[in-house]
Amino acid sequence: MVELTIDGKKIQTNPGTTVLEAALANNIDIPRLCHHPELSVSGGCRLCIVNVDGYSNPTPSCGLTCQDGMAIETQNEELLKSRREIIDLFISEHPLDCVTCDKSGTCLLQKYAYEFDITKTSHEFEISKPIYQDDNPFFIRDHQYCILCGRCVRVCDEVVGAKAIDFAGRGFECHIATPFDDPLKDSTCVFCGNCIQVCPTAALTPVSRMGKGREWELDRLKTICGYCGVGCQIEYALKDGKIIYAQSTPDAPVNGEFLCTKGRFGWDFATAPERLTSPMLRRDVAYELGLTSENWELPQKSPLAVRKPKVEDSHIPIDWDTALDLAARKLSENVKEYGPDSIMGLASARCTNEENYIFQKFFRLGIGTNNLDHCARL
Amino acid sequence: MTNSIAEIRDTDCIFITGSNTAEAHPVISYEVIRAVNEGAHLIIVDPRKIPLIEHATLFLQVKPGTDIYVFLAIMHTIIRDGLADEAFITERTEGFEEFKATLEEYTPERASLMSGVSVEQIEEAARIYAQGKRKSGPSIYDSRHGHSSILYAMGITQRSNGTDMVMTLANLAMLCGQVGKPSTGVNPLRGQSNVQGACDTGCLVNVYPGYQKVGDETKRKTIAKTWGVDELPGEVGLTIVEAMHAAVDGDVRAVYVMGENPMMSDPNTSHVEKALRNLDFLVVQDIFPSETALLAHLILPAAASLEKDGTFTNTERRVQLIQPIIEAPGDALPDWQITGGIAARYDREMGVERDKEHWIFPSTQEIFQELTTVTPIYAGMKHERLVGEGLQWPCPEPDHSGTPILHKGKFSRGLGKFNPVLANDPAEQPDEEYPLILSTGRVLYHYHTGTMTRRSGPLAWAEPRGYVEIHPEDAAAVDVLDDRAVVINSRRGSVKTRAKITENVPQGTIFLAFHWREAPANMLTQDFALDPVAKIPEYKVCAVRLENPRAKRKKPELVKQA
Amino acid sequence: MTTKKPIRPEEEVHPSGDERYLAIDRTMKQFKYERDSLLEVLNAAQEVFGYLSRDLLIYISTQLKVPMSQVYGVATFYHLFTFEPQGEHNCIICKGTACHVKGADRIIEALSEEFNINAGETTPDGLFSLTIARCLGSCGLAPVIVLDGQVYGKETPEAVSRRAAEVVSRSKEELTQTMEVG
Amino acid sequence: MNFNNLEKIGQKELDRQGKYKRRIFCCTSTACLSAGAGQVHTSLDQSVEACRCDEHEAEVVKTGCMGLCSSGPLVRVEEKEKDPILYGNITSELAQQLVSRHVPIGEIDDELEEGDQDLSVTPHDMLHYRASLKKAGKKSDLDKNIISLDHPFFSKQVKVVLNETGIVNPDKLEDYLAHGGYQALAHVLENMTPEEVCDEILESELRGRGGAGFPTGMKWNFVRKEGAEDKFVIVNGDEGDPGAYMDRTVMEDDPHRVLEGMIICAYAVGASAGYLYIRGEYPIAINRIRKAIRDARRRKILGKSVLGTDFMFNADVRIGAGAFVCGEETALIHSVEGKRGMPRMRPPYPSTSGLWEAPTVINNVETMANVPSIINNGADWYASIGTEKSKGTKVFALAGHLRNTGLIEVPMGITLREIVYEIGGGIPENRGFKAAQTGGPSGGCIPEEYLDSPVDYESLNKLGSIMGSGGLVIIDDTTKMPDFANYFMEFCVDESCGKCLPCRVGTVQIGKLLDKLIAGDGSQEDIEQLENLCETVKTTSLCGLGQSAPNPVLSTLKYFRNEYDELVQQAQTADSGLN
Repeated sequence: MVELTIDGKKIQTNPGTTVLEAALANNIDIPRLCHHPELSVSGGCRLCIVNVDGYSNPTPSCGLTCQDGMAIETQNEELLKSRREIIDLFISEHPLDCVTCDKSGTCLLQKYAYEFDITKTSHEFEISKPIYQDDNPFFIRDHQYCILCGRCVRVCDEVVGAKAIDFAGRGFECHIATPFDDPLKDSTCVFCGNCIQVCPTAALTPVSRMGKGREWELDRLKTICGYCGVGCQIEYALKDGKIIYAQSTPDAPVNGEFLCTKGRFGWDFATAPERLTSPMLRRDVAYELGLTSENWELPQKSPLAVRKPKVEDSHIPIDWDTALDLAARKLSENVKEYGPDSIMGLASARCTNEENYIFQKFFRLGIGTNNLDHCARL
Repeated sequence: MTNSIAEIRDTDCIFITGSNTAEAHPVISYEVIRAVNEGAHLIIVDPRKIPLIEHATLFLQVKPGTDIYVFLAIMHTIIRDGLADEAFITERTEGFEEFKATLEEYTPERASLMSGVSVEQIEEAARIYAQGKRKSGPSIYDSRHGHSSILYAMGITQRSNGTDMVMTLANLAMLCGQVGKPSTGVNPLRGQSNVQGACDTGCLVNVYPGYQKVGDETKRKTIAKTWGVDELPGEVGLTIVEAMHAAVDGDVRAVYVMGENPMMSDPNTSHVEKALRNLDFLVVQDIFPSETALLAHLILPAAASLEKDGTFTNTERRVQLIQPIIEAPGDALPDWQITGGIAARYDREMGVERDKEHWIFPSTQEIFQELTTVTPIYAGMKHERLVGEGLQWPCPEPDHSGTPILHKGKFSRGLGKFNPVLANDPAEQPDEEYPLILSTGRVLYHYHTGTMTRRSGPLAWAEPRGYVEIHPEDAAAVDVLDDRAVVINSRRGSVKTRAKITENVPQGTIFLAFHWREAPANMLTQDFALDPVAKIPEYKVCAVRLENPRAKRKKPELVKQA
Repeated sequence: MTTKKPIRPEEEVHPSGDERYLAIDRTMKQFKYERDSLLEVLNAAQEVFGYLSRDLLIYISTQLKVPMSQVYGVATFYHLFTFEPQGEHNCIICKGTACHVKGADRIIEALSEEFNINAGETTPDGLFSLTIARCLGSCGLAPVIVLDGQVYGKETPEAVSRRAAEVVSRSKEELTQTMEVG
Repeated sequence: MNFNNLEKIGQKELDRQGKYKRRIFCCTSTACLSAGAGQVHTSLDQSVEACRCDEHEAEVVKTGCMGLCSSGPLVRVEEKEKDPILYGNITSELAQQLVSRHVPIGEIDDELEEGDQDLSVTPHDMLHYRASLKKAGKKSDLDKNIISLDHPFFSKQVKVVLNETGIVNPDKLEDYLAHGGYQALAHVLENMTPEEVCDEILESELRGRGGAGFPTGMKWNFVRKEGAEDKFVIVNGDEGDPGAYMDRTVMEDDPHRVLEGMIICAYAVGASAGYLYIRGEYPIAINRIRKAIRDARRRKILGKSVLGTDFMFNADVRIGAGAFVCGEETALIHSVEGKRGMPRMRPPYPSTSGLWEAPTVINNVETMANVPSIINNGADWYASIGTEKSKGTKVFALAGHLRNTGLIEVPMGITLREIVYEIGGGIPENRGFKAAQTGGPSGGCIPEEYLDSPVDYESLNKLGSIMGSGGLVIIDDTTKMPDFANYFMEFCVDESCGKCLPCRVGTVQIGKLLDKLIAGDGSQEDIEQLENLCETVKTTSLCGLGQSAPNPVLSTLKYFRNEYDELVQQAQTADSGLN
């Protein structure tokens, strides 16, 4: 255990903890932009500077390891003035068009500008990197909002391992770039969107979200991803019952702040026009049952060989009662004639435990067979 | 998984085999990458140059189907060099001597010959894994004997000897005492959101919920009693591949499919189609008119997971709550309501008198309640307890906090048993007529049979069409050009797709994902040799031949001349 | 008796057939293809090719197994690397403190005017590049310029313009002559 | 210990040199080369050859910098039992005159035959040469090229680091050995423990010559005490300050001295490998250091067994590619690792986690070059030079509006006035002194009233400047200080790495304010904002570059505020005039 004082408060913490972590754990908030708890330390934004007894200059708390007897001051006139000046410099190259910005409400720079009561820069406004890249349907990159905190570069390198982007150029011309500033698709980018997740400003924005609603108008609901078996928790932001974008939240038990491309961007299938919206009966069965007057025969050609098969061509919509009755009747007829083992049930690795439970119970208790499987092996 | 995903980050040595983690389980690969960045060793055994090898310290590129020799040789080396965890073997396991004897013949030299991996690499892998060595930085565990974890997936199991493969990895972990502790274990990465849960709830031919064997009369009787009957079927049923054979033979006559697409996911598609067409009644319950649904007599519209509540169990046995985010379209209903409705009506048809509550539940909460009464590993759970972080089974009591690590201190069966395994070669070997090996699997942007992901705008943009990965030499042999059409033939059928010429696959092997309905990989795969225990088809190895469609007309002449 | 000559394995030439790649290969070999030799390899490449082309950077990235993004990031960080071919003639103006106080800016202005380009640019005909150096370390001779490798000290704007115009016009003449002959 | 062999080699070389009646040293450092020293050297060589006198009458020697760069090319003639004579502004023509003045012409005209193998010129040329030599001897006007060595430019200097520059041939290890080279290393390996070496350096109170002035011995001790398996030594030769070329000169003219210091350092801290990071703009330095490393390897001064002991050390060159920020040690480490030269937060300091996260000593070239002399003469000797807190000497690149410019080495504590008016010979063209700029873009301008301040770390800091790596530019009263400050700010804008905000954006905004003031659009508020902004950038920047970037502005604001005020007044007058 290491003991130090932060703002006069005696604090005990584990060795190796940074001053910022120790302060946050003790409800002492320190402004910060480039720091992210899941990523390595950068120390570039200079906002989290604190005074340390015995140090001549203020030091960023994000990279400062707690040491026994350290005395830290996180708030004073000088520090506030410096932080204010830093935010002032940040917005000297960052448009303050918060009124139309999608990120407004969750933008960290906006938050600090508000907290320091800065309405406009006292410097000459000049955008250092007026680059706008909308080369893919996942997210756009609007560099004029980029504050070069480098979180995206670090997440891409340290967590995702794709290393698709890095800092390019230097000084005022420094910007985040793919090789040769090419479209993302030509880089090693895997479109996981974790860079959007960690981006504190509107520099990275999901395409699906653009112009679709203000942050405070959105409903937020969490569920578990329906794709692979990792079981990531995803938070969906909705407006008027429609998903606007997906992200994860630090409290997600398995995935923390990170997701993959399918989880983050692959939710739009749910509203695809091909979704089944009513029970459908094959036309030949419907004819047999007198539900349609046209006779029809199942084509010999495999459905796989048809380029864009339409279910309406082979099936007609019916109501639920008819459908469920028919299913029950057909299954019972078979059981009566050929016994329960003439029936096979395929449960689903994509349905819930409750659904699979009911399904297997139906087969075992209702029908009386163990011909019951799902694609665990496939 | 015997251990939890969060533990991967602290692992000293990660051993991945048969898993393209970065594409099939990206979020787990993040943990692996973070461990490697902290100084962990990463050993990968795979026929393909998967993306994760960029981060690996050792990449053992095996010829398809020969990895078993490498695993056995690794264990041979471990015993030979005295790296085995003797104390663990004595205290916690049985059957070691017998097992040890079988390893005698599997020398690294033999494995090298079979697999094409160098002896040095095999021995190096053995040393690193056994001792849980690190590349750099301190271990949070024992600095002399670090913790090693095995991650694997379908590359190991979708084989005619899949069970052997899994047992081999279990033997390896026990041999080194790398099990029952944090950041160790044998960890299968499961492919679908609730594949673990579907197994847990008993949707398998041989077990009732909670892995209670169908042949275990006591347990079966207990369940029967809970369900209000005297007896339940006690014979092992037919697995899906077996059922398809039975359907062709006319023994299986009706199939009820809930949210599956065997027309794309099952081996030997032509045979599957024949089976499905032969049925008296096929009912498919799904969210999209899948290829299987198009053959069905009746299609029932289901709600997607985004539209309903309930629980999913993930690969680390964590049971988590899901909740509806959006409304289901049209008349679509959650599957539990549809199945319940059919079941209730079925009882009526059969003249069975039963309480309606057997099938018609007011909410998923009540279903879960009942589920826990017959599933001992879930016994202590309730929806309310799952809010937030969920619980990892076994969770037998209402105040039990779940089990992040299995086999801690004691194996579930008591002593861990070493199961001697002999190397078996894949059932279908390449020959003159079909000289190449086809391996199937997944790509990053798509999921399973593609019904969902191929209807997602961004994902379809990123990977719009199917392709087969071919080694440049193999492509040159039949004059196939990059990004041009190629036909793949096997004894079961043929598929036309686009060639992607890459050295990511070894010479002699081609790779085709099974997401593409226009190029269905399972047209080619074989369904005659299943794993004798798990009945898994051998998706990872089948013999194929490439053909250049442009040369089709000329080819016979050339052959004659030759 | 004939003595057997040791057979030296043929060095593999880059697919483009450009033998200059061999020089880069040699540098990489010298550093055992270590990733951290990136800067050295880029220096060597710049020396051999005069500038870093896209293909060249991709080649170095694959050979050294350094992510392309990082290669690009490093190459754009250091001022000595250029991504465009340099002009046939190159004039480097020292802008060190000593040269600055002795009027280097006026020389730059004069040349910019003469050739209608900014510092760091090359004329459209590819004949002349104007480069700025931070300090050539010949402060005793300030202001200093380097024209085609030749150092000139204690220079005046007029003299430099004249000298530069001379070499460029000579090249232009040669060019027209060859065109006439051709 | 096979140092005895080396001593023998040195002695042999000394004997060889002793045979010559006179030796003609031609400076071939960058400054003289740019003034035409290349041709001068060829001319000297050919002329001596053309004399056809006895072999031991004269030897032409290529050397490094002789200091007075403004009078280059420089040639020094050393004749036995005579005072050396230094000539300045030599041309190839004057070189002929010089040779005919000092070297007797042999009487062997007739023997010149076709195909004489020993000659590097054709007999025809040779005859031509001899003829012109004889003619030249008659009308020698060389006297005006003689530079008095009693000149304060030389007499005020104290040579430690530059002890052999201009004397030894930098390409010849033998010459360095003849001048006592590698004796310090031998002594250290034979008689001292690593701890003793560190203590010796600590006692000498040598401080880092890269600018910050951290005690070198302390730095070494930090690394020595680290228990790591791998440790590294980096010599920083990335001299980025415009107007500074001390390190280049030392590397070019006495590469073995740098190498010797580096090896001693490696022994003292327990490092087994090291890198010399040299600016890409210094091709001659790179080549000479590379040659020095090759020669040292051949003589087993580097390698698995240094001088036959079981101490192992290898050195290699890394070339920078034009980034001033790489002078910062963590940025330098990144650059050596082949990455973008962006600094990182400290701690951890390189002494605990440096190159490839191993403990690393980073010292600048001049610091390392001091080490052999300290070992040879003892810490007490070194500590006797200089002031209380700043010991030893400092090399400066003296430039700007002065009569004599060039490379000088002066004891710490010398006053600026002595440097400007005695060594530098005062301001030419009857102009007045305005300021002395030290420390380049990180330093500040010192006005006339402080000319009598001693030059050492503390007093320069007190004046708002820094010692820096040794650029010393004198400006006369024609220079406008806001312009001058702006020049440095432009430099910093260009060289900012872009990692931390204050430096990336702050320097740009400082530049904008300066532009505005200089253009006559400024107000008093702008000056205040300028001051504020400078303070912010100074206190909040990540690395030394940003922290010191405002110094030129702050120091000019402090001492030449009136010039800024004038700009504002002019602006106001212009405004009212318009209205």
